Amino acid sequence: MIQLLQVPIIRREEPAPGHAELWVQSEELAEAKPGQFADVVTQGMLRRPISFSRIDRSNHQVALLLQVVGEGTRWLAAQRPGTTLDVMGPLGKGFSAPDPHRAWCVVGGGVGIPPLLAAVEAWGSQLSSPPTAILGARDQSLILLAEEFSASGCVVAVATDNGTRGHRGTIEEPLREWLGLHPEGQVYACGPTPMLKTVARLTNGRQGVSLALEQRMGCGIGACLACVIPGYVDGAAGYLRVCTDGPVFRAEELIFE
Amino acid sequence: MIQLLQVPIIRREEPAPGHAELWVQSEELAEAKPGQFADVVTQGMLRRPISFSRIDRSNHQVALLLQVVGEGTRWLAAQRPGTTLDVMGPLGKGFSAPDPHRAWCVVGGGVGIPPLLAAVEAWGSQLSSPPTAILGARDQSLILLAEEFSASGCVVAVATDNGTRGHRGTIEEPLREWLGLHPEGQVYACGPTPMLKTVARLTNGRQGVSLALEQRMGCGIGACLACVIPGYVDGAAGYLRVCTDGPVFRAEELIFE
Amino acid sequence: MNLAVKLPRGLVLKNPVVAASGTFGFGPEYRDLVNIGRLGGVSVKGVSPDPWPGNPPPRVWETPGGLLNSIGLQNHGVEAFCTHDLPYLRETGTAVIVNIIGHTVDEYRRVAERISEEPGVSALEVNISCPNIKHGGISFGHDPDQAYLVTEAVRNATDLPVMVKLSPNVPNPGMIAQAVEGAGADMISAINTLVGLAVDKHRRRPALGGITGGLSGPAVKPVALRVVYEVAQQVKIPIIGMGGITTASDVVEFLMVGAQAVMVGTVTFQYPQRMEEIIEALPDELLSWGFATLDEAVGSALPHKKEGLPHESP
Amino acid sequence: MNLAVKLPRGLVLKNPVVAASGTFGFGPEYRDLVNIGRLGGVSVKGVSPDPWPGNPPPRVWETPGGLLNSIGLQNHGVEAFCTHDLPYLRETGTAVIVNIIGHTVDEYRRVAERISEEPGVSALEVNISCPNIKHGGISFGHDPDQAYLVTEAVRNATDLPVMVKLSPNVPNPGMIAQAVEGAGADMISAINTLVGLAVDKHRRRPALGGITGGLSGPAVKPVALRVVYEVAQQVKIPIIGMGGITTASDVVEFLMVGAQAVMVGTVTFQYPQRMEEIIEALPDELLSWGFATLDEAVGSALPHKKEGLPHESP
Ligand SMILES: Cc1cc2nc3c(=O)[nH]c(=O)nc-3n(C[C@H](O)[C@H](O)[C@H](O)COP(=O)(O)OP(=O)(O)OC[C@H]3O[C@@H](n4cnc5c(N)ncnc54)[C@H](O)[C@@H]3O)c2cc1C
Ligand SMILES: Cc1cc2nc3c(=O)[nH]c(=O)nc-3n(C[C@H](O)[C@H](O)[C@H](O)COP(=O)(O)OP(=O)(O)OC[C@H]3O[C@@H](n4cnc5c(N)ncnc54)[C@H](O)[C@@H]3O)c2cc1C
Ligand SMILES: Cc1cc2nc3c(=O)[nH]c(=O)nc-3n(C[C@H](O)[C@H](O)[C@H](O)COP(=O)(O)O)c2cc1C
Ligand SMILES: Cc1cc2nc3c(=O)[nH]c(=O)nc-3n(C[C@H](O)[C@H](O)[C@H](O)COP(=O)(O)O)c2cc1C
Ligand code: FES
Ligand code: FES
Repeated sequence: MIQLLQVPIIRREEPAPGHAELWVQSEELAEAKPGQFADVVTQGMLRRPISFSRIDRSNHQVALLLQVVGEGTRWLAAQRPGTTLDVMGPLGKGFSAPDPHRAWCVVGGGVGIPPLLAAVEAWGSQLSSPPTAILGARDQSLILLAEEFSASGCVVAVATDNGTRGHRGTIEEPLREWLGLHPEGQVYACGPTPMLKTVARLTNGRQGVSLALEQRMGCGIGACLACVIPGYVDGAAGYLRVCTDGPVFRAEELIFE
Repeated sequence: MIQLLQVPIIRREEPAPGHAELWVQSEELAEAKPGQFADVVTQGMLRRPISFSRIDRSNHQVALLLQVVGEGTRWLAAQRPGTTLDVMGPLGKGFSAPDPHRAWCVVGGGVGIPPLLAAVEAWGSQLSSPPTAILGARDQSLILLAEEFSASGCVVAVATDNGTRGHRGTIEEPLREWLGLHPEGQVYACGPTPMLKTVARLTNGRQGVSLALEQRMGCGIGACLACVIPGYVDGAAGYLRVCTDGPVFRAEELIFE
Repeated sequence: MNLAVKLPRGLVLKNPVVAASGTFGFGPEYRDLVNIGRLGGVSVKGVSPDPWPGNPPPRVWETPGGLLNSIGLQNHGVEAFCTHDLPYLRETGTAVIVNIIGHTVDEYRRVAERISEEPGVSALEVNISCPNIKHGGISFGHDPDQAYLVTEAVRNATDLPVMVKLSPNVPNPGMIAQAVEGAGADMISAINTLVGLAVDKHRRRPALGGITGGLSGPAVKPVALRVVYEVAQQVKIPIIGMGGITTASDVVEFLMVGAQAVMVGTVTFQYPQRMEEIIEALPDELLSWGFATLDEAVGSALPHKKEGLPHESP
Repeated sequence: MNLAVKLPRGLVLKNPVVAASGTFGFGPEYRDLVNIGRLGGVSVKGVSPDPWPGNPPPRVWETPGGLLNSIGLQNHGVEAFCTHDLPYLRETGTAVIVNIIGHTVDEYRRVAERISEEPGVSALEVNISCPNIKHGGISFGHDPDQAYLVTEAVRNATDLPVMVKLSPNVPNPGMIAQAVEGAGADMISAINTLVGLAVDKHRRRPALGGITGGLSGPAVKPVALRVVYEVAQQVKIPIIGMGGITTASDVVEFLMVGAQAVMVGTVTFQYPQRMEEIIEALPDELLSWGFATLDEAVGSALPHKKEGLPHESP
């Protein structure tokens, strides 16, 4: 159930320059599914949506991994253990558990990577074959959580725009290759819109492709209709709400211009 | 000269409940005359005007004594030594030195008291007879700086609305008495408008009555015409600016409705 | 303290704090977080006769002290509203105010008629800020004649209490208020959003998909108070004030300039329980300013406190 | 980067940052704190043919993200201005823009004529937000016909460049802009303040002595950007944008929606040197958004970047 919570920060890490991962203690948030998010009060007028990068149900802890892009995330990243955050959550529809009998690939870019780690940690070990994680970033320093994906049993492929680590270029090449090798494979992706567009294009028509989207939000709970993206509503073109219809959508629900 | 200054807080005292006195180090501000003020950046849109309660020219220090009445003064009162304040000053026309050969009485109410201490510290010892300080407040706990006035050689008379210290009532009685005893006496007053009105009424026509006023300000330096009060401009009724024509006015310049 | 507000045609709010249209959805969305029955009322998001698709995203953008939105009045139409949302709302025990929209006078009439067939609706709120497609897209709310015609059509279509919501984007909102009062409106609500724009410097274009948007939140409070202050002196019907309210202290300000009740919008996004907190805090807040009753506060900052406003008992 | 702005009738600003009228006095007040010669220009506080007393205090009140003022256009009249203030200003080396006000068309004409006799004035800015006492006190700026008449009278009274300052308190500022363009205005400045009100709960009355006041500061920036964006598409003459600017980043936003230069007001009270800091920061700010020149930024967020605007060389 969605709740308004005051949750203490218990640990803070800096997984990459300009990023912070805040662990908070909360039984309620630890009920979240991978792909769900929290909506956090900062100094701004609106809350800030941040996905769960870790969900530790047994210890009642979750983590929020965020990149500093503006005032709100700057404020959040500066918070230290001991501070209490005003959080609404867990919000949205998360990922569904992957089909354990089919190959599984997660494709993440930038701060789209963290929720995929939560997914891999939840379901990776239940699969018949180890999942693949294709992680993209501009520079090697911005590849988030690669070690954690390995530790969760993933085969990790990295793509950097500048070639400083792994494949030089976007995730397109590694993904195309993986799709070729796994015609029945399922893909979960989260990251910048151009990346998601690429994933949608490459997987066109395939079953089991889940994309997690971002959009500017007002209420976070489906009331204001701010957070929409173009998609199919009862079969016709219309608008879907990222906060409640998503943020995770099946690729075939979406319309990319 | 008016300057924009970054001045460090070097000492902080709490002279009364809900009040703070902040000592700052500044050669430029220490050039101020009693009755002048500083305009201080807080969290609000506008600076906050605060008079100098002490001016220690030799040590390059001044103090600002403020009462917490809203957000800006709350923020200011919470600042601690080591913090730097963004201050514009010294601003306004201060008090003129009193005529050393005539009796002198300062009449202060609430946070009108502090600038009178600066005046007494500057000029009290140069007078042929010790000055009198009539200090008014709602309750004895809010009588500011009485000991400091005594230490500066003043005869101190206190009036409290609730009679918890000195005369029960306003400063009217003690002042009327003093005026009766000193027909040539000069009066400097600072405090709430009703008090200043009383002083103007009791001293009606007398020479050497100086009143320090407050008004909401925009620029603090005479440009915006926000801080006006009714008075005589070139002999005709008009508006005077508290920030630059004042805050100290001769009683005969002012029009009290 | 008794916080109940009696309004025309038997409309009673259990307290003066109503959820503003567009910020509380169509009713059920906030059910997990808000005790809806505790609110004075809920004004639902604008409902049109047929579904409206709304504007392309992004639809919200933060501004200093404010929020711009260009939702574009997306809604699934009056039928879907009556089927999906109203059944929940009418069980909550709050006053249900249905905000209605249209592109023509006739569209307003149609929604009003349809809603009036349903039980459990407490009042209609006519959002006259919609573009009038038969008059070159000029907002109904910017022209006293068009505002009159819409109000009259709704008035004739329903026996429900009718409030008309004013746009602040006119030099003289009082003139519009008088027009709708003349056309039979029972109440005024004010203000709707100010028209604004934000720039997305990265994309070198207006930030919102709908180009311009409606400005709400604390930034607009002074404009809202001014409109209520002026209108309160120009009409006899009660006013529901809104615009930038975030605290019980803000509510007192709106009451003092003549509002009988208020609506609370933007702040709900950040603090969904703020309306309940305000209701909780209001009696003490009123007392702290020397008001022993809600009524004493109403209009107390007007040049002449209004004489007892006409209202029936429920 | 060359920041000079060429405007009609030979008006050249050394950079696009001008002190807004009413926030920089009549010229000399900020001399201790601001290097006035560094500014693109200074628009002085409104000057009327005879002295105006202004409104009773208090005259300013803070609001969320904004400032309300009801100075009431106090000024000592055009003669005193020419004698006391102008001599200082014309030595500063900045463009001197004289903001003029009146209660009748004829009063505007009189100030314009008198100012035109003086050397060292760079332009007139016509504040048409004054109440028109011959037309029931309705603002000249709220009626295209009256705005036309004032502009025409000023145009005929002077050879100086004339800019007309728009009120945002109308549904369609572009209509007023077109009227004054038709009457011969060389430029538009926008926006003046929004009408607002604050409540003094202690005294149970409107906070400002003048009852209502003009809202300025960051709170109004979205409204200002919207007005500039709309007007830029409806007139051919250049626009000087303003409303809530506090940083070089804000300036870029106004340029992108079509302003050729900007004015900076309210923030000066808190940070008198902010205009100079903005001028300092502007080249890097422009570069950071991919603009190699000032001109490239102008209008870059408009649907179709405007063709080269008509301007003469100095
Ligand atoms: C469902 C969801 C999950 C997200 N998960 C993460 C995450 O795990 N880690 C992370 O670093 N970021 C995540 N984001 C993006 C994050 O919400 C924004 O970076 C953040 O809101 C920016 O706030 P700001 O004040 O720093 O930036 P500003 O640009 O100053 O914010 C201004 C406004 O724009 C909104 N905004 C700006 N960028 C975005 C964006 N990309 N998406 C939605 N709203 C935006 C802000 O919420 C705010 O209302 C997620 C977004 C969504 C919608
Ligand atoms: C020349 C002068 C000297 C002053 N000296 C002192 C002093 O030595 N000690 C002291 O405690 N106070 C002094 N004051 C009053 C002090 O400026 C206000 O108490 C303070 O500005 C309140 O700010 P706030 O944010 O706490 O209150 P708020 O009420 O939140 O302030 C809102 C706005 O109102 C203005 N304002 C509120 N009260 C006053 C007031 N009485 N006078 C002027 N503006 C006001 C604020 O500056 C601000 O712009 C002086 C005022 C003036 C004009
Ligand atoms: C996201 C959003 C959507 C809105 N939608 C509507 C609407 O559908 N109908 C309407 O009359 N007003 C609508 N409004 C205006 C609000 O009801 C209210 O008039 C305005 O926001 C001012 O109040 P506030 O500052 O408390 O938000 C909307 C406001 C927001 C922020
Ligand atoms: C205290 C004050 C006085 C003003 N006086 C005038 C004036 O005399 N003439 C005028 O055209 N505009 C006047 N204005 C409006 C400003 O010039 C400007 O249009 C407005 O404040 C918006 O800009 P800002 O948000 O940067 O302040 C005044 C504004 C303020 C705050
Ligand atoms: S953010 Fe309000 S509906 Fe999604
Ligand atoms: S505060 Fe601006 S003139 Fe005094």
